[in-house]
Amino acid sequence: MSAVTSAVRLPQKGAALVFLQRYGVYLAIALLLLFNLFFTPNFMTIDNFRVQFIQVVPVLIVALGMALVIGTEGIDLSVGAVMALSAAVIPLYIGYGPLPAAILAVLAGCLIGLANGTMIALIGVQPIVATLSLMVAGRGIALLVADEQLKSVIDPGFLALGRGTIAGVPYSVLLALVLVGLVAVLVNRTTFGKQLVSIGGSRRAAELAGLPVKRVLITIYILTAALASIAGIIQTARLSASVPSTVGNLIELSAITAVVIGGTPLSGGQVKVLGTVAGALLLQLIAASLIKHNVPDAYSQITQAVIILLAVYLQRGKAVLK
Amino acid sequence: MSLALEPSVGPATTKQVTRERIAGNVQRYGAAIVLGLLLVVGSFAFPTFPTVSNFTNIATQSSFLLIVAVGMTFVILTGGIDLSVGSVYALGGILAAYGSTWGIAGAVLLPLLVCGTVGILQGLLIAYGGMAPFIVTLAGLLGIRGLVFALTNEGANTPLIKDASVTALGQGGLLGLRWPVVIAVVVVVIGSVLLARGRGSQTVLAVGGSESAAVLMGLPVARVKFSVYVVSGLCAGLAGALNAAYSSSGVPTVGVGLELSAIAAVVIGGTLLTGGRGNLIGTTAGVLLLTVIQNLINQVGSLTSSVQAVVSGIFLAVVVIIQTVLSRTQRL
Amino acid sequence: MTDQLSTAAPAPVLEARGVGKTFTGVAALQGVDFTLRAGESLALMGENGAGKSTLIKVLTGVYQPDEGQIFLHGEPASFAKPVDAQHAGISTIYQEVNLVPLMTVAQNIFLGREPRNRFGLIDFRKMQEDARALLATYDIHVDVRRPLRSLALGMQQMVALARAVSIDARVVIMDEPTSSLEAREVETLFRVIGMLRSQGIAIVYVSHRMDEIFAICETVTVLRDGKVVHNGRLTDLSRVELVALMLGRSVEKVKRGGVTAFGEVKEGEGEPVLTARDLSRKHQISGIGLDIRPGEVVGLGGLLGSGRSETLKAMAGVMQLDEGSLTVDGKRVRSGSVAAAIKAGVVMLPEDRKAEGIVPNLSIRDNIVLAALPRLSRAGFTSRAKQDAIVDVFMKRLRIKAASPNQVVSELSGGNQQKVMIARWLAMNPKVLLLDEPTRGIDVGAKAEVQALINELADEGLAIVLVSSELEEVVEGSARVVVLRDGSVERELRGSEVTEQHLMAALVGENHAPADESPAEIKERL
Amino acid sequence: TNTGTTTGGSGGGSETPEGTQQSVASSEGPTCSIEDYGAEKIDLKDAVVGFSQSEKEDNPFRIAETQSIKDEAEKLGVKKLITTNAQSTLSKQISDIQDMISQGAQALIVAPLNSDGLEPALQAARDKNIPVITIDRKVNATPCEDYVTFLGSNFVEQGKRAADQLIEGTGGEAKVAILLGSSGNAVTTDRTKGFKDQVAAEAPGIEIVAEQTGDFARDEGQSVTEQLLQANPDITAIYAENDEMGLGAQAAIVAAGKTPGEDIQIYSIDGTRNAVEQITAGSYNGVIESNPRFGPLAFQTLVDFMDGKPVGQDIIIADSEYDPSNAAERVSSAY
Ligand SMILES: Nc1ncnc2c1ncn2[C@@H]1O[C@H](COP(=O)(O)OP(=O)(O)OP(=O)(O)O)[C@@H](O)[C@H]1O
Ligand SMILES: Nc1ncnc2c1ncn2[C@@H]1O[C@H](COP(=O)(O)OP(=O)(O)OP(=O)(O)O)[C@@H](O)[C@H]1O
Ligand SMILES: [Mg+2]
Ligand SMILES: [Mg+2]
Repeated sequence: MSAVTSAVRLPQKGAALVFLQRYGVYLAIALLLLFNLFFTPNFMTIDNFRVQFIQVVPVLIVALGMALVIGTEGIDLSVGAVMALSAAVIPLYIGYGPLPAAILAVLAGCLIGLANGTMIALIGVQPIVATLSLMVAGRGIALLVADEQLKSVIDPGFLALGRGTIAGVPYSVLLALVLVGLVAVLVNRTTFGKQLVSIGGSRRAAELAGLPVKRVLITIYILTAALASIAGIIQTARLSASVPSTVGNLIELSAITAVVIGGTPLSGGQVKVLGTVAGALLLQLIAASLIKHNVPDAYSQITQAVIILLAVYLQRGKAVLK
Repeated sequence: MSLALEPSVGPATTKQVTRERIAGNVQRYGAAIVLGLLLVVGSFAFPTFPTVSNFTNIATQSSFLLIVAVGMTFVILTGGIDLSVGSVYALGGILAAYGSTWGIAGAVLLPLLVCGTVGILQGLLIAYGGMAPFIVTLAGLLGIRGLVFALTNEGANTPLIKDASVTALGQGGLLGLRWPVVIAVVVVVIGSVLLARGRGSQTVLAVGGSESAAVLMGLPVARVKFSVYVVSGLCAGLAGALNAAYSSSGVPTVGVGLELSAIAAVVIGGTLLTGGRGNLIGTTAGVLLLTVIQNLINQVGSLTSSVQAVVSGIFLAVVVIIQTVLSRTQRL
Repeated sequence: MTDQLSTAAPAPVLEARGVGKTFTGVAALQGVDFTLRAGESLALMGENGAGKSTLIKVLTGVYQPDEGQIFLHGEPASFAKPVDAQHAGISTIYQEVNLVPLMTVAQNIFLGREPRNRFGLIDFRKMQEDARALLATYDIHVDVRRPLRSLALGMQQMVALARAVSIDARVVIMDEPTSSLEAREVETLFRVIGMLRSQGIAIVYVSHRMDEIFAICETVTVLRDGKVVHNGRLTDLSRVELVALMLGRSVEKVKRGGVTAFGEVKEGEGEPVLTARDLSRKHQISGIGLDIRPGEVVGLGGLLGSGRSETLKAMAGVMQLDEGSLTVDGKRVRSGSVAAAIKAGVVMLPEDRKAEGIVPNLSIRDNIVLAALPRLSRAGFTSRAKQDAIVDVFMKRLRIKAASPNQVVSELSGGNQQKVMIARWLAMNPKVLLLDEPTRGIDVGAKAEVQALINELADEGLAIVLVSSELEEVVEGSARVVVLRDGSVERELRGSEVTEQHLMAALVGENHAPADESPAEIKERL
Repeated sequence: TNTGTTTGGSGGGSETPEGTQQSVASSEGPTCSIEDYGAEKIDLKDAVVGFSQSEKEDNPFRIAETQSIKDEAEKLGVKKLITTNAQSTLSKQISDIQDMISQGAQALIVAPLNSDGLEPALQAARDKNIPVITIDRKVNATPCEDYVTFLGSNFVEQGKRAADQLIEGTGGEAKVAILLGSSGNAVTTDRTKGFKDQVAAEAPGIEIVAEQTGDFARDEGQSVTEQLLQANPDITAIYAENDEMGLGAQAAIVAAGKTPGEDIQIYSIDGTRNAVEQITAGSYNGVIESNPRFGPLAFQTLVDFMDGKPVGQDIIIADSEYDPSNAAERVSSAY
């Protein structure tokens, strides 16, 4: 169905609109910054930006994976559960040191990715239900692994991931930057990246071109799970506690929103890595602005909804027709 | 000689057609088949399962989700999605409670009016504004829940329903079935007739099957896309109102995560998420499957919430896998 | 010329004046004047990418013109949506089949105007009967309850045609309706067109097949690079002149080319590179055996639905086989795996470009290198330089008309998309090339080039299987022709037997064609 | 420790340390007897008892609560205890209760998810005259008619006591940020009301500069606090409506380079071991307990009820509190 995009196009737009379409998110970010510059005390400080960057990291990393999945015309609702599972695994193995624990946590997360990928690529289950079932089961497994307990993690080496900095830049932010770079290279510079968007663009054509469609799909769900696991690890380090019950709750919605606001269409066939970063930042800034102005929850939700609609409205036309 | 001029239709065409038809039915009723199996297994495993009171419970519990899922089926058939139904459901409940001061008419019409308007707004943005359904209705999910909290003083107030005729709408019934069940059945029947043979039903399928083809064929694509979101808003509002009548109060926190249950039910029921194919019998079976799974977990009666989550997740996976494999026979 | 016409001619039904349409960077139409008169049948001609489809889409409300004005019966008209044009009595068959694959044949035909019973509900029984009856008038006998996608592409196109002409219209526009039809369907189509014309319905006809144009059209409008370069009666032009107008070259230059651009064809020698034995799949093909030698072009003949496409798909690993074996250079190839087939050197150009060929959102470059990518990469990293080298070669060799290799492939004209597909497979350096309708939708110039290319590739030692619904192409291009019927091999034509007469006779199941019958006569009988 | 982790909470395990038992603070007012309610007398030993938990057992409070019910049922030798979990979904709680009734439950202990909306479930119990004991959250219905009795804390009172602690700790001068629980949750509403009313009444010097929801979750509490501290660097105290958010706030304070407990004081409600330990460590200021161990009291009430004794319709339990003076000695009673 995605193959028909060409047949119907929205009417051509003026240059200003084309600009808005392409740079809608960035414009929204700029406007929000401007607003905060004038109306929010203590906003334009380094410390504040450090806080914003630290907070955006988990959503951003999850959104990177989500962008890959969406690029194949899929979706992954289980990312929050994967974060919970990796968080749950950390305290079990932290005695062996932070690195082995982190590796095992990522591996555990990847198992969920493998299950997703198998159901979707080999059996042909629709991604939204396949990952929904693992979203439900995954968090349950995480809680069982954690013995339904919340555990404090006090290994200093591990906590450094949440708190340490290099030249004022937190480790977690650096790690996120590296991951952004890796994903960008993966998407734009590798065979795998091209195969990914081809599958999203036309799965049938990709199959007939002899691409290893199933392998690529499974790998992508595993990658997404790996990224979510890393987000879970970072979150655990930041909280200095493994909280499988709440970590990553509803993060799938934030991640999908970030990806879509960033200009990646849900119909697949494209992955916008930088746009995804911008989308995540925009969500973070919206949340920060609302909290700092002490907007009550009810109105804060309404405002978020309106801003998201506006940001996407600006760039509509890009991803409209399936 | 004239025989040779008949088009060459390949060997065994009629057999193939029969096969396709059987496979089509298996897919159409895949969820119902799995449901049947589950009912049989459940009946053998738990003596307290196959009782009239239990089945009545299952019916009542399913009715609200079913009404929501009917609207969702229409949306998904066009290749769209409606994430706002959970919030609209809560809104419908609150408004039914507020409206109940004007009796049953107020309790039903106020939610339908407002939730229909929500559907209209979303439909406008999607069908005429060219925005992606996912984002519009995600904003609806957030914004409407915000509205619900704003209407109830951050959720602190729960408007109650005192009018007896309104509570009777939730609690009373016909032939041993509660009104919500009766209404859900009516909604499914009307929906099925509309979907199978109603004006615009073919356009719904065509839009989901190939939107650009539908546009080029001159079908009223925008109007149909718009309509399904209105239908979904109305269904979610109606379900919310009935639920409020059932529980005599408009609780601001109900319906969280309802959209996922509804989507799951629709997809398990054999509707393609990309649109173009599906039916309400499947959706009904999908809803019942979800409820029966929960019911069976409760029959065990000693699982902790984590184990319950694992069991229901795996159950869901197994069900969709079976459903997918059954329907795969039809792939060309 | 135009003046002469207008004196006696009936009033124009549909007109365009000064129409311009620019896509990002590409001027698809510039100052186009176009006139269609009642009862006229007009050929719209031009190279791939000349702007024919764009003009049609502007005329029917799919696109809004950037400049210029459309007139309907002399009144200014503007169609915001295709449906407006339909209501105004303009019915269109677009270049790519635009029906809904999941819905049944009957549903597709009556979409938007379903018959209803007295309760206002759709009357499916009547719908199916009407559909069956309608198709029967065009000699199409399919189960109208089947989903459209289960039909072969040509059959789908006939359904689209039936739908279009069954709408009460004053103007019927057909954008390459015959590209996947073979002779018999084309005959049917012509009959339909004759009926339409006798009812005074005006027709716009786009095709790259010269025969057809001269057979059914009176007037012609020629587009080149988005501009109208000629307007007039078709009888005033010779074929060569028309081609010259389209290509913008001198008549002499064009004359040097023949009917088809195939040179001498010869049967391959030596060991077969590909051996297929007993290829079978329930309900589709049974017991098909083929030997293809290096350097030869083997044609596959057959009527619509005879299983030609299926045979190619079986050999390309697209289709899982129930039985049978495929060996390439003596090595057995696993069935049902495209990757295995490609690895063995067997590649296929699929028939349905839109659904199975292009990846619409990717650039021309990415589409061309899609299959070859692993070879053009080091350790999984793509090399732009290596890609550009290949892309460059093929864009030049196949004369792909595009703003740049970065242009998104879905923005290309149909013919150019086809060339991109061919380039994708040539870039693989295959041993066996399976071509399913390779010249479908390709303009005369490019067609000649593709045909010459097929020749050239065979000369270079490539083994080629050619499926084409144009008999001429099969006969002139192939050294021998294997004729399929009902999914199994009916006959093989070799050497002097490779003529249109024999082929046509074999198609309908006569083993020995009377030598004295001309193709035209056989066509007549059909 | 060398493993790098500490385990919070005993999970309400089988060993119930002395002094953790719930005690009744007040039970004045009307009572309810089995005749008043109209139930059938049963012996718990051959009875099926149903327990409907409201939220997932993924936090110390819920774990301890469910465990305590299970332990007590076992101790009393109840024939069958059916447990269900509504997973924060109101309609599921209604179904759970109905399901348990059709499975033959003869008495029900319900931890309501919400004060309103359980009507159909209570109605189903009423139809079969099954006694319902509600714990920890009160439903808006008529005791001894729609249900037998309510056992639990007074959440408004908890908020008020937290305010008292905070007023004392800060000397009545502070800029306070409130970390609210989930929106639409009665507990949130009550704990906010108790706190704000008390502050308004008792401490004019205390200014509430922000109130934002942290959804009862640690990570949310941490993120929100980080934002608030940036926007209002002069915050001197935090009132968190549960311990988890308080602990999140603590981490945020550390990250902001301030000393929790000193630069910024933290008060919260629940009494989980993690929070109480922080008081002993000096980086947390006060915790009001909300005792989850309802098992003994709930079953005692049920037994009394079945024995024909009148039981209070509104049994409020005594919650203790932790502050730097008693935390070290009483940390073992935290859950
Ligand atoms: N949606 C689009 N976006 C950008 N460019 C387009 C688009 N559609 C067509 N074009 C360009 O406009 C030109 C005319 O294309 P058109 O499809 O009208 O050609 P055509 O004459 O129908 O060719 P063919 O015979 O191959 O079908 C081509 O250069 C094509 O690349
Ligand atoms: N008239 C018809 N009625 C029903 N099914 C048909 C008809 N024609 C073709 N088919 C279906 O199409 C398939 C065979 O088509 P196939 O593509 O192999 O034919 P082909 O010889 O390649 O013709 P073409 O080149 O036009 O596609 C079969 O699966 C057959 O069922
Ligand atoms: Mg064209
Ligand atoms: Mg074919």
